[in-house]
Amino acid sequence: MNIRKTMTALAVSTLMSLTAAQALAADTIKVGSFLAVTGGASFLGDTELKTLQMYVDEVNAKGGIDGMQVELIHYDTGGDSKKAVNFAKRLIKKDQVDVIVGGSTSGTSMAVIDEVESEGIPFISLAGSVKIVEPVKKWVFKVPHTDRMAAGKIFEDMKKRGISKVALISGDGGFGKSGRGETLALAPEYGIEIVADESYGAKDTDMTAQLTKIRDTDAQAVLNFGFGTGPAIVTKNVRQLGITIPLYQSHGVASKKYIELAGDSAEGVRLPAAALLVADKLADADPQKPVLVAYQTKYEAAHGAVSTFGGHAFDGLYIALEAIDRANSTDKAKVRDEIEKTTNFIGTGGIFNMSATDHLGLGLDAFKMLEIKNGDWTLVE
Amino acid sequence: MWDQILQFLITGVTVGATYALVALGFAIIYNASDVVNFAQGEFVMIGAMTAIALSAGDGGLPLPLALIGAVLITIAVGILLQRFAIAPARGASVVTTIIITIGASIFLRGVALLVWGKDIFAMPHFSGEIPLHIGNATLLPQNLWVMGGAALLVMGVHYFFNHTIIGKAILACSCNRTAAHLVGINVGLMMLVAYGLSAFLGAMAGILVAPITFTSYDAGVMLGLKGFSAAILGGMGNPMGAVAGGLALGLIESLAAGLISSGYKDAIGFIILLLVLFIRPSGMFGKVSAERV
Amino acid sequence: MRRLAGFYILAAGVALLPVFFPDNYFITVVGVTAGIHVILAVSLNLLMGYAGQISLGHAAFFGIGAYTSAILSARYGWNPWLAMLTGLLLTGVIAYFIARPILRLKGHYLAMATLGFGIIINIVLVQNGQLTGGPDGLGDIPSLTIFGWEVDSDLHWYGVIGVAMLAVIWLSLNIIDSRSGRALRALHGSEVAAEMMGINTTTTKTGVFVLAALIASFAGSLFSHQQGFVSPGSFSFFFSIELVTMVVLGGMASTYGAVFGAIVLTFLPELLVVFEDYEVMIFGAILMLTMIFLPQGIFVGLRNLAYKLRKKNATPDSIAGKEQNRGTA
Amino acid sequence: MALLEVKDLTKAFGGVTAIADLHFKVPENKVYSVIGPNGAGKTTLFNMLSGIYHPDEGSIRFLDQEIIGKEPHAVAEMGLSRTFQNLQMFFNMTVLDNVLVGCHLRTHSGLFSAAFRLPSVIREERVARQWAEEALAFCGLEEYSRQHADALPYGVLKRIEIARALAVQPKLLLMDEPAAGLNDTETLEMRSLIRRISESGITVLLVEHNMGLVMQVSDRILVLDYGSRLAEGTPEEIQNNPQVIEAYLGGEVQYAV
Repeated sequence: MNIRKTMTALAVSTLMSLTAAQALAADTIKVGSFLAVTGGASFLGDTELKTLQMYVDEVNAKGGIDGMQVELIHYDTGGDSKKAVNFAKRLIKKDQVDVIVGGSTSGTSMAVIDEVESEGIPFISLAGSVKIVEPVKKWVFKVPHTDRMAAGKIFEDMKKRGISKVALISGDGGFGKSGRGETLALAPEYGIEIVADESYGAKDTDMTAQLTKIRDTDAQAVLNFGFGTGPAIVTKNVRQLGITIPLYQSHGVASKKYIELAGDSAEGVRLPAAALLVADKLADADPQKPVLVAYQTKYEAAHGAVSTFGGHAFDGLYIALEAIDRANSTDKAKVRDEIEKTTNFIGTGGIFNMSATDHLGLGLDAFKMLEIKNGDWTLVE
Repeated sequence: MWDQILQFLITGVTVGATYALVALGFAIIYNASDVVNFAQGEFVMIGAMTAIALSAGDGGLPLPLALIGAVLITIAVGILLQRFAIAPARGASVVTTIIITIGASIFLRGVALLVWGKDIFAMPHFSGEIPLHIGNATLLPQNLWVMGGAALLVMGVHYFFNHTIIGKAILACSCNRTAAHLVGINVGLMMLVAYGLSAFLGAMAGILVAPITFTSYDAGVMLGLKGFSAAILGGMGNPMGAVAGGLALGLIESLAAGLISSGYKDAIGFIILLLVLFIRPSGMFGKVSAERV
Repeated sequence: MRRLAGFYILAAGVALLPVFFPDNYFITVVGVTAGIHVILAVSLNLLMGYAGQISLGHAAFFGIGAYTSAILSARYGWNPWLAMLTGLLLTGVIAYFIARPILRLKGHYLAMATLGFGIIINIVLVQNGQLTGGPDGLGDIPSLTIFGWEVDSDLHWYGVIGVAMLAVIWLSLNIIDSRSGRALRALHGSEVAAEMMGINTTTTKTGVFVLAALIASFAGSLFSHQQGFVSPGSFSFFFSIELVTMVVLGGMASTYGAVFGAIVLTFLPELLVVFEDYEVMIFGAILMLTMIFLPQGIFVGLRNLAYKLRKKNATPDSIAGKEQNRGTA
Repeated sequence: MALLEVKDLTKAFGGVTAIADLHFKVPENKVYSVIGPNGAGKTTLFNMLSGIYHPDEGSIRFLDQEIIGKEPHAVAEMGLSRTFQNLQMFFNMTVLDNVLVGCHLRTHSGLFSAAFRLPSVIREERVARQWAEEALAFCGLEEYSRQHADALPYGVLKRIEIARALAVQPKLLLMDEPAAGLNDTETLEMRSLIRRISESGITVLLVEHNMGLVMQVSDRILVLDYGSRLAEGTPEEIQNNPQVIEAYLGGEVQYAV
């Protein structure tokens, strides 16, 4: 191999990208995105990216927004917040995007807040943590339900079933840790006592040790906050250990993959999730149904089973594009104002009503409580 | 209490058996070529992923055939790794070979990403999922597969190195390459055998645990790290030490998670590893090498 | 003058680039990251390249510096400089206490021990959420102020990091070409012989370990204030390995090699993003092939090649100052 | 008074006795040689004298101070330097830098002043360089000064090790087989070098297999056999000692002097 030649080529391409930085301008709408397409959170970023690409193509095929084509510029953070900051800067400075829709994980979203606030560019985050929009930041919005909402929804359901003692087990990634924090904080409000608080690593292969401890408490239910392989292994281990009390998962497992991995052990597991997972089971009168079915049909035709995460990308993209449409310009301040005025936007995650004090705009009702029965999602009444 | 501890032990031995197989792979390659192969975890991943890929779908092979195919493919990867990445860099310094094997592991992960995507895959249990009970503790038939499989493989490797000509020839290469060459051992071939054997162990580990742990393109990273830790804990270059190190690490993690703190179980594992090294700088069963001056 | 010729060329480059590209992403954003990586790689090279003590846990010290600065300035409103100083102090103490037991180990055992240390620190960062913000990280870290001048734009940061980086390179070059630097290299060449020359190898190893840790901690504090946000992922063992890769890819036991390796490995992923799904595979392949064909590292390998092609009696001194770096055995 | 005095020295490695109850005195300003068949414990003895190994029993007094328990660098500080049977070169450095390391104890600038390259450091560097060049010149190595150690022939490396040890300005120099692997011309050069070292006032303790060389340069000789003292005396006495002749299977020491 000729290393020198390769190095020359690299040097040339660097120079080219240095000079070709400021080209293109006003005749396209540039949507920037940084997603965890690889790494531990890739099941978020991957489906988000596919959704963004699919719908940007669709918008363009239909003639764009106000006659302008939409261009998607995206980078893979691998879930690394340091990369996220640099890619956010790259999107803002080099690519000069009009709006950013991205940030698969809470960590990467939180990391760029400083940058988007000081640069003044609308940013719609696709991550869960409530801290992203609380306290409200001028330029920062988010579309997924928060982990606090998930905990609240779960506690509501537990109370209905007369459960007051809960064993908590969570992954030690951002999602699990943040969910754990919200759960612990929220439990007293619902009169629920957390009798065990265990955790596991993202790549752990066996949680029976933690669950054995939980088995020997007087918990009436097990709650697991986490995503990836962890929750599926927890589910299997729970059954293996003969734990019969109800198992609750978080919205982190809201994809068919979870049922596939956990198999029979997933029977009876409950979790809060967006209506997307049960689109076909909704009442026909439900205003969300057409949106959900359309998204599901389109996504599944191209990429296989939907997850709610891709839905968030759909919501974020359309909230941004509709705001640009309403603003009749890509002026960042105007677009920001229009995003904040989003009302009655029917998305996959729920019906959004944003305001100056609420940059999420979803209520607890946006979550449905689901139970897994016969290998499929069912709505809990 | 004792039921709990029994359960922790079962968990620890299962996890430890996996670590042990990975660590054994580390030890074999280290013995044969003085290289710490940081791509060892990737063998585990490739074994499991190819097994699943070969058996998947309607046109898939029956499981036993798929497993054999997966093992053969992984062995081929191991041999290719030796031939095209390790052999050309003979005589390079320790850190250079570390970076080469890290590069190889990233490369293999990259290829796996292209071939199989980012999805997580499950593999059917070999003998169902009905738990067996020992008192209040439970274990799955697959746990037995892992423990039994690992035990057989370890014994096989022991026999191979102590009672077969090829095994002894590999040991000879590790003691003194030049001398081995002089007595007519085909050193190059022995290296290939060692890497092939190491890949075989990795693949077997991957296949045995995949039904319990699932797998994905990046599943090898953590297993590689834990396997390396186990090999060091036991004493680099001592195959049976590696096995002991693996079991010890698995048990430490499981007991730490159960009795102390699940959040800090990995930290506790590493702290114990450090303490062992502070007391015995060559691991539990490593040879203390005296420097000749 | 000739001793530092390479340094002056580098300094001129660092100073001139923003004149031509004042607001270019690759200069003022990636350049700043590269600068921080250079500081880290140069410090690791002192320990690993020169003194021959491999460390797979260098990111831990980077993290201790970054988090001390972040926690004290963001949570407790300390002056960033005071926070940085505290970070240095804390790093120094920790490094000093682990140096002795850890540096008794050799080769792969040392690699494992440092790796383990790095992972333990990372777990502590992840698990102590109430202090560190946990895996989601910690934000709202104030920027630095230098005599009333607030460092608040990318270009400003480019200047600050650029100066810090050059200072660290200068220190490293000075150290290597001194009594202490020779002691480090002697230690690498033969520990017994170094001892017989009167070098206390234990304190020398401890010294360079602490020094490298302090520089990493300094880089961490800068990073923390520059990013305004820290999360444990930036200080994981993957980053430690990346740092080792920088040093080795550039060429061990060469300050310029470390600089070169850090810059290449910072820009490479930025350029490889266009390959999307192929990025991981290509990166791995580049790493492997480079080390197979240039086992001494790109910078050192090519320099030695150039040196060989020239007259036999020319010394490497005439190509890159007074650096010593052949034989990385 | 003896410069070095060894008493009742014993060292065993896992049951095998390498040195047993050894005693001898090295007088100042002489060349004192230790000979014995392979495995007689010569290198083990050197390693104990220089603080690398710690003996099981006995005492080693150098300049009337106990060496045992001291680290090698502390022993070096007392004025003892050595060369090695298996070369211990700093192959990652130039020849000059190798010898400059030898000046470590004669210079004092620390990490901090070096990092900022204070004027004192520059001054000290200049002096140290001069010392190193003197040591190189003494061993006839001026021409190699700027070359890298890893590219030089064995004979030259042997002499560089000596130059490096001399740069320490030792009172006692331990030389472990300086002529091993050298050709005849190089051996002759080595002989004259050892003589010049001795003449310059440095006491030499020599381990060597080349009996011709030993007999020519030594003032006194100690013969070791299986770690024990077999004989001690002047070269003439040793050559005529029947026990020594026996141990060497007769005749082997019958070199013409």
